[in-house]
Amino acid sequence: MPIHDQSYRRYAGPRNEPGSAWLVIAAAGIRTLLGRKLFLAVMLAAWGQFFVRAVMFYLSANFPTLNVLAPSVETFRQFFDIQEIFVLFVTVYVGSGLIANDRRSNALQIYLSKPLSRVEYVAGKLGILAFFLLMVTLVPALALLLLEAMFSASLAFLLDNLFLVPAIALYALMEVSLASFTMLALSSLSTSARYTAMLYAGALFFTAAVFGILRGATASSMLAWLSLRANVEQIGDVIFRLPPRFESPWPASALVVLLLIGLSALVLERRVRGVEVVT
Amino acid sequence: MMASMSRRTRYVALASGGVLAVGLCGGLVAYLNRDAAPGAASDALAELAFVPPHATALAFADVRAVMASELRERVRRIAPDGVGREQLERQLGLDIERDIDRVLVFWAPEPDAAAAEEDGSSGLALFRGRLDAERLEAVARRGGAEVTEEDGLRIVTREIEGAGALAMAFLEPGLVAVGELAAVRSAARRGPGGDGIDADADMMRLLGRVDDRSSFWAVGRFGDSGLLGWVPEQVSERLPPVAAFAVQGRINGGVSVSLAVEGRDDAAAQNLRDVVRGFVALAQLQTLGNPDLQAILDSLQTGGDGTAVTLSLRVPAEAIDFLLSMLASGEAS
Amino acid sequence: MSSPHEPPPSPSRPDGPSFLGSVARIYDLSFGQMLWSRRTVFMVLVVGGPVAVALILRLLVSMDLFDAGGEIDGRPVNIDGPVIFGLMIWGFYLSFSVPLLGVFYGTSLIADEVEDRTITYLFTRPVPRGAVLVGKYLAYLVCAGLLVLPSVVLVFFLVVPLLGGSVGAGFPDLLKDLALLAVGLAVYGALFALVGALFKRPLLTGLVFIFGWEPVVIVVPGYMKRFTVSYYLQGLVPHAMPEDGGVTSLVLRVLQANEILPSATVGLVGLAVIVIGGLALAVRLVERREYVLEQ
Amino acid sequence: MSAPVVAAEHLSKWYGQVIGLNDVSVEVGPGITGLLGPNGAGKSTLLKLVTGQLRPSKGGVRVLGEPIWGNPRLFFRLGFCPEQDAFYERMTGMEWVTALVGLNGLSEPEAAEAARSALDTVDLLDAADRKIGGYSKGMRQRVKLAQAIAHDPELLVLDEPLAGMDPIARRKVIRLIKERAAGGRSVLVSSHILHEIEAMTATILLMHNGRILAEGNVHTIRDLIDEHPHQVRVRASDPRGLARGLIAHDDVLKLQFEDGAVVLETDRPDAFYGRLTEAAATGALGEIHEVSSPDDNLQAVFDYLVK
Repeated sequence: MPIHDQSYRRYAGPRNEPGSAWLVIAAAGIRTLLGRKLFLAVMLAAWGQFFVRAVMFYLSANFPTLNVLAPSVETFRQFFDIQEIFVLFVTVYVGSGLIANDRRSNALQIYLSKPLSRVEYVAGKLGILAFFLLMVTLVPALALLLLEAMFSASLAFLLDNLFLVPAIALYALMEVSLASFTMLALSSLSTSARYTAMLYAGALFFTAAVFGILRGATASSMLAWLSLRANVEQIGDVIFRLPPRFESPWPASALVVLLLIGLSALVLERRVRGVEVVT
Repeated sequence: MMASMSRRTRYVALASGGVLAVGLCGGLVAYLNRDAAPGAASDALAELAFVPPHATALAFADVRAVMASELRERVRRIAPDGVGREQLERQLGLDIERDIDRVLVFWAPEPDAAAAEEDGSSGLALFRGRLDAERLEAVARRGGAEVTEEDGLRIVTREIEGAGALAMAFLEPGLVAVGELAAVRSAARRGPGGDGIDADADMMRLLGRVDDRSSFWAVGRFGDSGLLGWVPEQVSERLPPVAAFAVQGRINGGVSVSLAVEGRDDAAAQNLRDVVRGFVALAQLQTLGNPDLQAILDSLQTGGDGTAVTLSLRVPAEAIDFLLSMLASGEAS
Repeated sequence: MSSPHEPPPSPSRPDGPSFLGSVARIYDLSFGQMLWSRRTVFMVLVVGGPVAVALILRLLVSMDLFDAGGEIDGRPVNIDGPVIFGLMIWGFYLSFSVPLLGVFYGTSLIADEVEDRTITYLFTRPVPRGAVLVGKYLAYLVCAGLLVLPSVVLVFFLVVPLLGGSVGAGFPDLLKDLALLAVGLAVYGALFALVGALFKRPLLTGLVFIFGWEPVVIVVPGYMKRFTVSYYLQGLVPHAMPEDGGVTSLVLRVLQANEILPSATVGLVGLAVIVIGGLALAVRLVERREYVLEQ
Repeated sequence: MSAPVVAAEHLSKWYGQVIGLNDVSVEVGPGITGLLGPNGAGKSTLLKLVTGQLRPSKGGVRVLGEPIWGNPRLFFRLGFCPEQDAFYERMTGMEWVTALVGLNGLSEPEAAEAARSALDTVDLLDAADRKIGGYSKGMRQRVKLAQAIAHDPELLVLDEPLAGMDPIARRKVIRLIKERAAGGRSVLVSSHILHEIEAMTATILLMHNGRILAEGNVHTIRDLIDEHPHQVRVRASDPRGLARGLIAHDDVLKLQFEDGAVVLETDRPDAFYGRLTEAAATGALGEIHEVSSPDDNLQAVFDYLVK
């Protein structure tokens, strides 16, 4: 056998099942982020509200005079409202560089030259962002629900409002999917993490400002579907069985959210490729 | 510095500088011509040129805004007929609701006794709106008014029993003065070019306190020759020593009102503040158990420092309903 | 490499260009770069958005889909062109475009070139590093001003004449607004130039500042709000801010006397301190800092 | 020796825990000096310290008699061509060089003239009005060189200037560097390829692991490399048969067997590789699977010097 045929040899080691590679990417990304002090500080700040609410729950359960602090469905809805800003910070911090940095250093080609499908690559990256976003939404909210039952030593509130469990899950899932998909799609469009972060924050606040102006000028909130944030809030109210805060129909908001996720998936499909797509 | 810019960059810089320059020039021209422009209806201050410098009280109402407001609707539901509206329409052909954009009323007692005798009285109302001189004259004539012409100014007068002559004249297109004959003449003589209230620094300072966008406002001062001369002495003695006041408000579903009063000195102002606080506390006691009135009082804010005392409150729509219903039932009983 | 060339006139001028001369040259070099940077997309959005909204509003008015009155956050407002314009100045420019432009450009004055690894070319020339920062800051200011201010003028002419508003009467407000926005761009730019020189992840810090810190602290009573930019900007605002709602500016003025809002003088002094102090500190930091470029 | 153009004294630089440059004391004289060493040896760190982009962690460096950190005036006399392939891609070559040389205080026409002259020198005048983004790798290297020489500096510092150039451009750049030295200017140029440096100058600094291993004439150093035996590891189906066939010649000094492979030491690599290739082609000594060298030339001489 001539020498020039000898340069490449088959990998003979053990092999993971195809389809599990995304876990490797996600785990590596999560580990890297957990090693950063600044990021841990952001996460800690994001859990601030959880601790405050936990104390309030404890007080209301143990001191009848502090009954005003007792939780209600609105409490959990408000919890998510306040977490919104941390969802933004985490999305920007974690998500902006996920694909952009790989594109910048040409690592995307290297990834995709491995036995790894594009879907797995995207799933791995999504996993990193979704993990941390769920850590600041779903996990603390469910933990609060659990704490309430433990502090009051009764399942009464939980059983009365059993729908809260699926509502929290559904809301967190929607918020997290929207944030992760759109951020990842933006990240795949650029080679600069900073620029991606700007685009994301810009889009979020720009749509909110447009809605704010039109709301002021038309004296009606029929145009709430224009704002990314208002859409999430509007659907959230419906999920939590509260009166919607805007006049616009909530299915319009749901449609916008679904369209955005679909559009982001489409962008990812086009942009995450081994070779540059020249358009 | 511009030499090294690429052509593209230069175009952008020129285009954006051009937009800025054209916009600023256009705005400046509009600003300088705003009095001359016939359609400059929203400029509240144009009528001030007809107000003499010694005026002691001015009041203004944005009729169009008030008429378009929900409050008006509510009032109409309870009191269908505008008070005095028919009378004015019958006698002078003015329909407040349709024709008038805004009204400025002032009170300017002549400091000079001789002049006062000549002029008789010195209050005048200026109406700005879509007014047709010929139609108004025709209507007024039918109502028994006479039309005379003095120095090119056509004056419609009508004697009213016990109140002297009510006169009306077009000071300029779209601007009608209504008042006693002498006051109308005096305003016409002054004209838009003469010494108006804007020469009176004291009054202009008061006017400066007023927001341009208020639906209505009124300012007044209590100088030696001012309102104090007009208020009976027994009353003025008991009034706290107030130098001037400004009240203004906005109308929509509800009404937001704010009042600013200037005391003669710091001590007087402090005294006034105490009086107001006492009043508020008393009112709070009185309205316990009535959530509508309570809401009004909750919105009530007092403040001010030095010689100023301020008070603002907002009357929400529900409270107005409540007040109106009280009024209606009071009339009925 | 072709024929041996005549050496250019010897440029060895031992004293070199002055600080201001260097600033001017860096400005010259950076202006075009900045205008055509990848942020242009973002700029177009920020600047074109309000104009588009203004056009939509005109359309709505011409189609009579408009109530000349309504409520904003429970406060009644008589809506006419000038009110909408004030709303847009506040909602779009002052609380959105200007801080965001300040953050995005201010934090990347130097960071952009570090990220692109082109900073070497500027730092190995006989210009003080501080002049690089200041020159780029000026380029940002002119660039952002050339885009934001004409957009405001367009919005003014599109929106103010609506519903009985008068362009002439609103003109002084326009001038004040333009000045206010220029000041805002200068202040936020200088502040975030400092943040960019100070922190490793300036963008996140900047976003936390404008969307986390400012809106929260500004409503906290006490002295905390003095650590925000909007506190000082409020002192210069000709339009009542939404917090002041439809209530008259009379109340606003009395509040100012009570130092709930700063006076225009306090506002101007505070802003000047932020601009000069921020830039001076940023210059110091840039002069002393090493930039290790990723390979 | 005349006054040194660069003088480092106990110069050290570390990045956090990583040492980039370790207690270097060296003087660089006028003329061309080559800075030679493998990747990661500390060449770039040294050049960044010399051009004032980094501040020494310890010790000091003087350029043309003055300290360089925080002394921008020195850049009137200094030109630097960095290693990274980074540009204002949207500018044309002419705009870019003009703008940069303008920072030296030249007026607009002076700067344009200097830029034109420099672009002519690097043979880029034809492409001067094209955007840098559209340049080939070699052109980008040359335009980078043009901005470094446009103000005719006394000392030119070049970090890997020949990387990515085709052989013709490489020859031209080497000639350009030599011409500058002949014109009385000094050049400090880094490379990890010995023969590139050899083509430019006989004076070199040899760096490894953040230290200067040797300085002086290149021929002396080349001799060291030749004296030092070269190791070659050959994996073959029949290592012993292969060894028998190769050892017959006297350029093989030593051999040693590993599992399925033989490691040989030779003092004349050229001749040895010739025979090995022949043997592989004819198959006379059995199948050869893989040939590798545990030490390339430079590494070997470094090891030798470090020992």
